[in-house]
Amino acid sequence: MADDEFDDNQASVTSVADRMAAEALIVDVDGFEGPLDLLLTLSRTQKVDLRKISVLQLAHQYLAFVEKAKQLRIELAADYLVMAAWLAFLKSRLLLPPDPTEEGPSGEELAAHLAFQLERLQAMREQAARLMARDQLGRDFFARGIPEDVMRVKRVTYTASLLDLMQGYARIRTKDEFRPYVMDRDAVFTLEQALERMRPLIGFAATWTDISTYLPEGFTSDPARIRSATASTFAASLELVKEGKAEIRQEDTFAPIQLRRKD
Amino acid sequence: MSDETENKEESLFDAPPIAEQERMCEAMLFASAEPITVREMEARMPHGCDAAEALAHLRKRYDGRGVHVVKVGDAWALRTASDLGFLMQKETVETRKLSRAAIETLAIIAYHQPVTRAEIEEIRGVSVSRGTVDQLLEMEWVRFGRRKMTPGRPVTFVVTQTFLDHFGLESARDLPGLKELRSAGLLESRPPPGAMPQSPEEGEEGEDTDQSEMFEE
Amino acid sequence: MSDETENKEESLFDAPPIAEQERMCEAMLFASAEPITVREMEARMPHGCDAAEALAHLRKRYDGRGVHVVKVGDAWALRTASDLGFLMQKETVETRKLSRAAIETLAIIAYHQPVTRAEIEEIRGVSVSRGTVDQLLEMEWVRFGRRKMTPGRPVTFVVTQTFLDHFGLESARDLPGLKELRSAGLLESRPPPGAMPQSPEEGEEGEDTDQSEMFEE
Repeated sequence: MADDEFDDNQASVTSVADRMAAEALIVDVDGFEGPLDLLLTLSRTQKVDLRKISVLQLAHQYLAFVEKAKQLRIELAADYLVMAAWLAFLKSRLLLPPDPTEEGPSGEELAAHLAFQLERLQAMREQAARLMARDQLGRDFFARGIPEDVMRVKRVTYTASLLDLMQGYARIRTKDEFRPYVMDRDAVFTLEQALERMRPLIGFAATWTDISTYLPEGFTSDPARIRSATASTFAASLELVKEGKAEIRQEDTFAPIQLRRKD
Repeated sequence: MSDETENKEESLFDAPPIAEQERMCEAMLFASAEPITVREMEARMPHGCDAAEALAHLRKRYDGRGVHVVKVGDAWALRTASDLGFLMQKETVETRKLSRAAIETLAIIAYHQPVTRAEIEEIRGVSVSRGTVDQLLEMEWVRFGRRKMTPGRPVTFVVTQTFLDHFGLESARDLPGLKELRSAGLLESRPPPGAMPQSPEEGEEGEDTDQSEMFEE
Repeated sequence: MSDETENKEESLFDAPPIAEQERMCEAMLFASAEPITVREMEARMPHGCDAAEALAHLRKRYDGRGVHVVKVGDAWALRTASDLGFLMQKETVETRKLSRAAIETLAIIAYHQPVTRAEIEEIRGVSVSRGTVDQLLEMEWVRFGRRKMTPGRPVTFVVTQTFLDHFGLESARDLPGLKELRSAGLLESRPPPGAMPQSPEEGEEGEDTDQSEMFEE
């Protein structure tokens, strides 16, 4: 019986044909479009109307399939394993007598929903095939071969596609997200400016000096400007240390950061 | 032409006789490879013409001929009879091969429209790859429909006139098997048991077009 | 070629009736991208057909119609009747791509409507030339909305029904949001993790639908 081919009991795989069919499924695991597709394929072995399918048996087949894939060391994608876990849960619900105190849907409800999903997928698949089997434009029937969109240009119109529109918007908005505040430039003291300012000054710093003393004029009162200048001055200090022109230290957490020339 | 003019004295330029209007529609349909709407035809025709009526006559005239007058959505086109496809090998255009995923996604959009990406994924049981929808959008077989009035207001997809034209459908209602699928409940979006029902947002009533409405017009 | 003459009566498959041959010629003339010769038609038709005769019938059938069967050199083609040339006028339009500035301006209006010129400039980061907005107004893709209740009561811009028709949208709300654009692969670059989308502007309360709120994610 085809139903048995995925039985836990390996001995029940009788004929060569059955075994080959089983292995074909395994080898073909890449060919499946997800766990639902695999379940649908497995359900065909039951050779019954999808409405009468035994979900319990199907769960059984699926779990056997996953087991076998493991034995053959085939890596299954995560969603296959999620489905396996869910089916194992469903199987236990279907097998055990219902616990009246337990909340949530019954095993039968869950099984019915799975059967519905399979039937729906199967139906869409059939419709897809019917759709593609229809007479098609450019293959079975044809449009005008010599359209007459002729002659003199009377008027110029401008056009754009939806894609242009969306990409245009995306272009603006991403730019926006990367450069948050263009108009606040005057409150910003850049790293370049800080470096330019500190390079000549560092030569005179023979003793440890608080880096806050390096803040430029005009950046010592407004909090936003202090923040910006402090950040860039600190970054510039690190740059100078990296270049081997200065040393930096901090006695304690939140203590002043000090800088001096390296000789 | 003159006999028609008598009873409509108000209008300075009367609409041409219907036979003439029929010729006009015929010429316009012949000249275009794309379907043309009644509105567009009337915009090009002399004032007072009734393109819909002219088209009805024209359609009858082409009955059984090598070329047919077909309705595509709310537009009209001329297409060769499909039993003569064998003569047109030279004209056959090699259409891009669609993947199985793309074909299924297309069918789901056609039968469940307007449908969200999440719903497509729910039906197929796998995530929809980016390329799949892109390809269908690029072929102009699907387009964005209106947003669903569910949390997150996801965008939806619907099929286009180009899709209808390609598959020789007058409207999405003419999709094969639509009625059977609906009566079998297979077009319902049924939440899994125990899941929270996704109720439409409040205060938006009347704006939501659900699938059945879409097919009714 | 030779056997044709010898055993015409023995032929298993007789040539189709002339009415059928006429249909075939009609379909071929319609679909072919260039005029076709009698010989070429016969080569495509079933054995024993007489395309010349079928064409003579077809030609008569189209006599006085909106379309004529005409001879082009030694080949045949269908052409719209010359007295109906005026109907083809609408197709004598040159379309050009909209400039980048115009597309961006249009996009901002669509996504943020109602939006003032100052707001457009703030979002784009460059000033909007008068010509750009004029062009969009002239195309009837945007129009003036209600004035903003802010100092100076600036005019706002909104998109039109013509715009929605052109882009195949049912409403501007159906435009995909940034997140959806990104998942559809329309955004090349990703923002740094944790970057917040810009929050909609405040200030206008009441029944005025603030478009930007629709795009909050």
